[in-house]
Amino acid sequence: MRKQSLTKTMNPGVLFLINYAVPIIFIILIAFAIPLSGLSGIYFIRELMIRLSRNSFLILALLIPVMAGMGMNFSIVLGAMAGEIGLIFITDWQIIGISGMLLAILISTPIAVLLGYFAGIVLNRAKGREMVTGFMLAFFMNGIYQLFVLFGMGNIIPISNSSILLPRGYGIRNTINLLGIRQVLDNLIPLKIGDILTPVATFLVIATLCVFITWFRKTKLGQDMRTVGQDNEVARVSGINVERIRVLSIVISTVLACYGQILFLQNIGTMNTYQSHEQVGVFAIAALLVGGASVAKANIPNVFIGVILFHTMFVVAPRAGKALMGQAQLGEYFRVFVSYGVIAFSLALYAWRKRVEKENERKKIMNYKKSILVK
Amino acid sequence: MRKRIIIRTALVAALILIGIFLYVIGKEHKVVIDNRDISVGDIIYNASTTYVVWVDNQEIGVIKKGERKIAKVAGVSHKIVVEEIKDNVLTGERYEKRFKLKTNESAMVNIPALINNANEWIDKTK
Amino acid sequence: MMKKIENIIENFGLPRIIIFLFLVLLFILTPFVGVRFDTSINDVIVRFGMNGILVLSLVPMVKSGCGLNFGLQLGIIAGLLGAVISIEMETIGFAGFFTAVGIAIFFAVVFGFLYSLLLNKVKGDEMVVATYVGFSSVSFMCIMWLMLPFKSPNMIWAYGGSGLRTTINIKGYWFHVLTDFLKIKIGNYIFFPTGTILFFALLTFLVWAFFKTKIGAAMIVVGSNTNYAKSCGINVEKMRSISVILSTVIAAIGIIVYQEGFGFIQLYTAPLFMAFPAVAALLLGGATVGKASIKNVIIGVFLFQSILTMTPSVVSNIIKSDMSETIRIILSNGMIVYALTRITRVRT
Amino acid sequence: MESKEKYLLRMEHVSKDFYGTKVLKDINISVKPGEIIGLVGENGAGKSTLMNILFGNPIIHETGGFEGKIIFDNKEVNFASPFDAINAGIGMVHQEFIFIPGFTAIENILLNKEPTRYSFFSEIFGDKLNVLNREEMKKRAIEAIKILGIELNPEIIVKEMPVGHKQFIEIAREIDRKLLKLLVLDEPTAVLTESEADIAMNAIKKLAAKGVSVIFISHRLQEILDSCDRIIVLKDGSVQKELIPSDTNPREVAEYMIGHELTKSIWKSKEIRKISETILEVNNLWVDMPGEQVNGASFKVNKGEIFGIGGLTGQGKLGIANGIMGLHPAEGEVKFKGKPIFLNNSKYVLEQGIAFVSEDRRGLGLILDQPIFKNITFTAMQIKDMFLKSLLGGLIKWSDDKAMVKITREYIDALQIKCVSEKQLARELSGGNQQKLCMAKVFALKPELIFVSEPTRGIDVGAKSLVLDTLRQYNSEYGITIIVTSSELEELRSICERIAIVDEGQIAGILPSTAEPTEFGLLMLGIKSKKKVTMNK
Repeated sequence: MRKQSLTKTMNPGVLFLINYAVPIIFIILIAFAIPLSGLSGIYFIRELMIRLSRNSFLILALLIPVMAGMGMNFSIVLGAMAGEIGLIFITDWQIIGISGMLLAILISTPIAVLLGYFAGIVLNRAKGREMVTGFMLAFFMNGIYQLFVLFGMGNIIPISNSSILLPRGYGIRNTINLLGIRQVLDNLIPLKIGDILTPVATFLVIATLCVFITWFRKTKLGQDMRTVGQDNEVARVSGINVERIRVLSIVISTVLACYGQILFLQNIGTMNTYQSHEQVGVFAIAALLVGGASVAKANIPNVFIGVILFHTMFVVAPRAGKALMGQAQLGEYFRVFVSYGVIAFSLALYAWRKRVEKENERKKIMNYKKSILVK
Repeated sequence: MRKRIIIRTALVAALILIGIFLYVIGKEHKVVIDNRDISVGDIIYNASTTYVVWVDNQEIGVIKKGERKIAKVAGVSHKIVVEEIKDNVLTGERYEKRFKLKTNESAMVNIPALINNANEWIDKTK
Repeated sequence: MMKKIENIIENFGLPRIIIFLFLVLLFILTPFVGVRFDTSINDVIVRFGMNGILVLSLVPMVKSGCGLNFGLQLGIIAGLLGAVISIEMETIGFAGFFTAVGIAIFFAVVFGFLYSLLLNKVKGDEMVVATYVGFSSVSFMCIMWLMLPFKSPNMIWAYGGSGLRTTINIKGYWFHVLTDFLKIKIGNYIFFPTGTILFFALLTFLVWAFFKTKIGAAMIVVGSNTNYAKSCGINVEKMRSISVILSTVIAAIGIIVYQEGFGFIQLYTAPLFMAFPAVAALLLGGATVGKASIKNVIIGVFLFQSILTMTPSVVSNIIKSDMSETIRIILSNGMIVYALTRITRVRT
Repeated sequence: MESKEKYLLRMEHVSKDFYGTKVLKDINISVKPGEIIGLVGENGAGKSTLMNILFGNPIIHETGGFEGKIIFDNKEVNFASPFDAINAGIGMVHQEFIFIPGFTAIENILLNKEPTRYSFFSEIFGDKLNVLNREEMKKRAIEAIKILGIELNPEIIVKEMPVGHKQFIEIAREIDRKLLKLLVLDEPTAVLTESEADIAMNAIKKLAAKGVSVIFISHRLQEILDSCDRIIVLKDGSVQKELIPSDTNPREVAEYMIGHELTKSIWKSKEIRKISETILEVNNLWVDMPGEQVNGASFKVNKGEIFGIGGLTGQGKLGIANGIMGLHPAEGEVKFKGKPIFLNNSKYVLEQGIAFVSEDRRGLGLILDQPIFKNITFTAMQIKDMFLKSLLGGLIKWSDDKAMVKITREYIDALQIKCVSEKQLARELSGGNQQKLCMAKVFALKPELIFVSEPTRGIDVGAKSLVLDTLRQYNSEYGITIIVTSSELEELRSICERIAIVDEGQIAGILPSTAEPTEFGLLMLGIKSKKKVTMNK
């Protein structure tokens, strides 16, 4: 049987390795994949540029719930749905250009708030299981969304523009063309570096969000969230309304996700009415974790490192797969595997680390006791 | 506290107004541009030559006689410019007109009428 | 009176009641919308036999306190491996079926063991980790299906393209070997898949028996009160491992039985979401994250499969479009969310 | 009237009963501004209940409030919740830390009291959107720390601090409250070294000098004697005595705390035992049991004796049994029947013939949702392979319910367990019968040594004596060695030959149960010997 010690704490070096295992592995993977893919630097940078502008916002939306100790918010999918509903409406009304996009944001915000509030309440009833619950909630709401869009729209909710309706006369088509607002934000302030078109305006928006988040951390609400995140009970006895704070964090995250999705789709230019939102949560979270974040700690650098590493993989994987096996399909599967694997892996790592650190804490106390009692 | 209520109500009102405003300036309109003969009462304007057309400073393209092109524009007030073109050279014969469209209105512009300054150069339909 | 009703709802769970009433409604409606009642009943029985074992596979892990096995796909993959290899070996009929099962069990034990090592490291967060272990293993196998050197012409793409097909027809191998075993025909529309049901019954009995043994008893205690188990000198981790392996093995067998009835082996992303319906069925049968019994399995599978078979036929006959998919999503996932939000309330 | 004016707090005729049992009887306490009151008492003397009443702890209201009245600051008060108490100017420092390890000292000291700066967003989304005023926070934190008079960098994260300092953070948090009038300290020095404790005491005196009254609960009598203006000794829910430190001594305090009246049934040896060999030898045992740490306890137990382990709650007496049984990480040397046994391995220990009746009956002792017969036989089945039919040549070990039921019936009769049938769920039994169930479970193992923790906690008088008698009987008839751990000294003295008193995780001393109660009291109060007292004086 193993001899266990009351006082021998775990080697901090090992702990560090555990903390950053995911990014490290990723960097190694990429180091191998890039040469295999044989992509030109310029193409590569263009791709990254697009993906940064497209995905960063959604991932940033994850930060605040982490702060409030609710882990990775799988229910940002709800926000994405809200955003899509907004887009459906403006396409129906044929509002185009930047004003169309803004209007979509305006419409979808209240929806996002409501959904976020609902999600928050549900997650409060599943303390300690926020993630798996949020994840299932996303699936559940996907059903509700279908009910609403596939059967409600054109029936209960009037849709005038027949071009987005299914032939049967109600329900929205599987794909909606967002020509009206396609890349309106990206091209708002056109700037060409070399022959790479940089979506300046989009980056400005993302920057603003970063500023907002940094500022938010400094507010009383931010502080309360950090407190709740660190220890529910202490927060409660010091008079903080834990439940409310937790709900708020989810609401904010959902609303941000909603904007994120609109941003995302304006770049893509078409919307898969029933699929676009499904993977939002998974990819955003995977990216954030790849960026070196954990369930309990995530900051802005994590987001950008994550996007770069994760999407580099996305860009090179298919090519590398082709080069390796003569099948792009392979790379396709590989990157899906990676996204899921990363989440599984880092969640497991974190859960394990939590235990080790708790033990270490106890052991520190024992050490202290010994130091003062043993003479 | 009172201050707060005022600010918040103001904000909500503002948002609603912005919403309406966006709706109006973002609304997409169809503008059909004909270069065809048109009879107004007993006068007949004949489409004789080819024109280049701009709507809101965006080029719609060359319209030969008897042809029609469709422009999609957003917002309320618009400007249409037509210039005569002979063997691929702009003659400098420029005609400019401004027009407004209500939401969910679309317009039909007739170039011969337009260059002859007839009132019926434009026909707005719901 | 009011109190009583509240109690019933509290005990039985509102969503369960709603679903149950919904089902009753469906059955009442069948004749009016011109759906054959007997055929639908028959479908229910057949699907019951096909899916029962998959749901049963969840029980050991719940009992040992590892929660709902959202990593069910791991077992399914083991099953798929068994199936394809048995076909590669050109084994036919019962022989083929049991070769498949045998090989599947071997893989399931290996996978299950590794899986359990992981789950023991993440006590408390099993479910979310399990979910993604399930997903990633499926997507990993997608790669494997492409690369594994299978030869059998019935499985690889006829022309061009290497790797296995997305769906493999098992007619001529072990299609319906169980279903047709002692099959009883009633009229032209109804038949009773005796073999399948018997096989399900057998496994159910084995599971029940297992929990009457020393190890089984210990496992239950680990699940219901870990500290007590510790104080009795039970090796908690070991018990959990055994339960996980058991679950995985049963799941592997389950999927083979499913294919046997279905007629096809579905590879690649097909297993991705197979865990959720199974879990939903179990919960529908009255199980919770912390408690599950054979009874829950049987009731659950019956209710769940009835709904799956009835909704498309009935509902789409009423409103002239197929809502069944949407309803399925809402029902199964709603059921799971409900269960997840309940447990903590019980605990605190 | 004006004579009463000079009191900050007056508790008049305060009584409280939980479900019929009186825990506080007509308490009268008054505290002057700037006065330090030492509150001393055994477990269950009513200290905590009294404080709960003062703080309007919800438990009090849920159990039907209390009698008598509390006048604080010349107003009669009955706080609905601790927050009201805090707003009224009463602060509390708990024994267990209540702060955020990941935050800096500053953030912790001003937890949820942070000063903020105006930001426009607050107009839209409410005050919580105002920005923290870090400078102001730092200023206030430093002020508070200065009053404490310790060297402590407010910028560092509390997790990184030496354990000793953490306690100060909490005191500082209370000091920071501008309207603090009364501060209650519950065992604040428990985790502090001698020197740190001195610093803390000085800080408290400084506070008092500033006019803040202090109620100081501690088991370290020396500290109380050194720093309090008055000592109030609680016993069995009533004020036993008020003492002035200058004209009393530890012995007197201990006397009042433990009380004089002799127990009805002190242990009497049936026949003078010949010194039999040692069965259990514990050397320098360390156990990491949260709240009941053991820090190097050493003692010997003779074969066939009933050995008592006593001491105040939180001092570690419970940790000893739990540690040896492998329920909490332990370190040290334990010899059973002369040969050393491995720690941290319950199975092994049980197999050696050592069994444990846990203090946590419902948590550790029983599986509440299982029938009685399962509860009694389960451990024996797992450890000793009893009640098993082996099928297929031992390949399958099938549980033999018949045998289980049979043995269960025997124990039900032997221990007079009141139940409908052996199939009844453990949950449905009364506390007393649940305890008997736990004992039956242990006896079924046929052990040589039994640890019994808090055997009579929360069970009615009738059952109490029955449980104790059963222990005596099994000890005398089967010669099982029994080690009883209990917070009730009287109980220990009634069944044990010798009693060890645990203080701060170590054995303060071992006395025959015939010794003077006061002697035990002194040990509990952390006074090892006369010499040490005088030395500290």
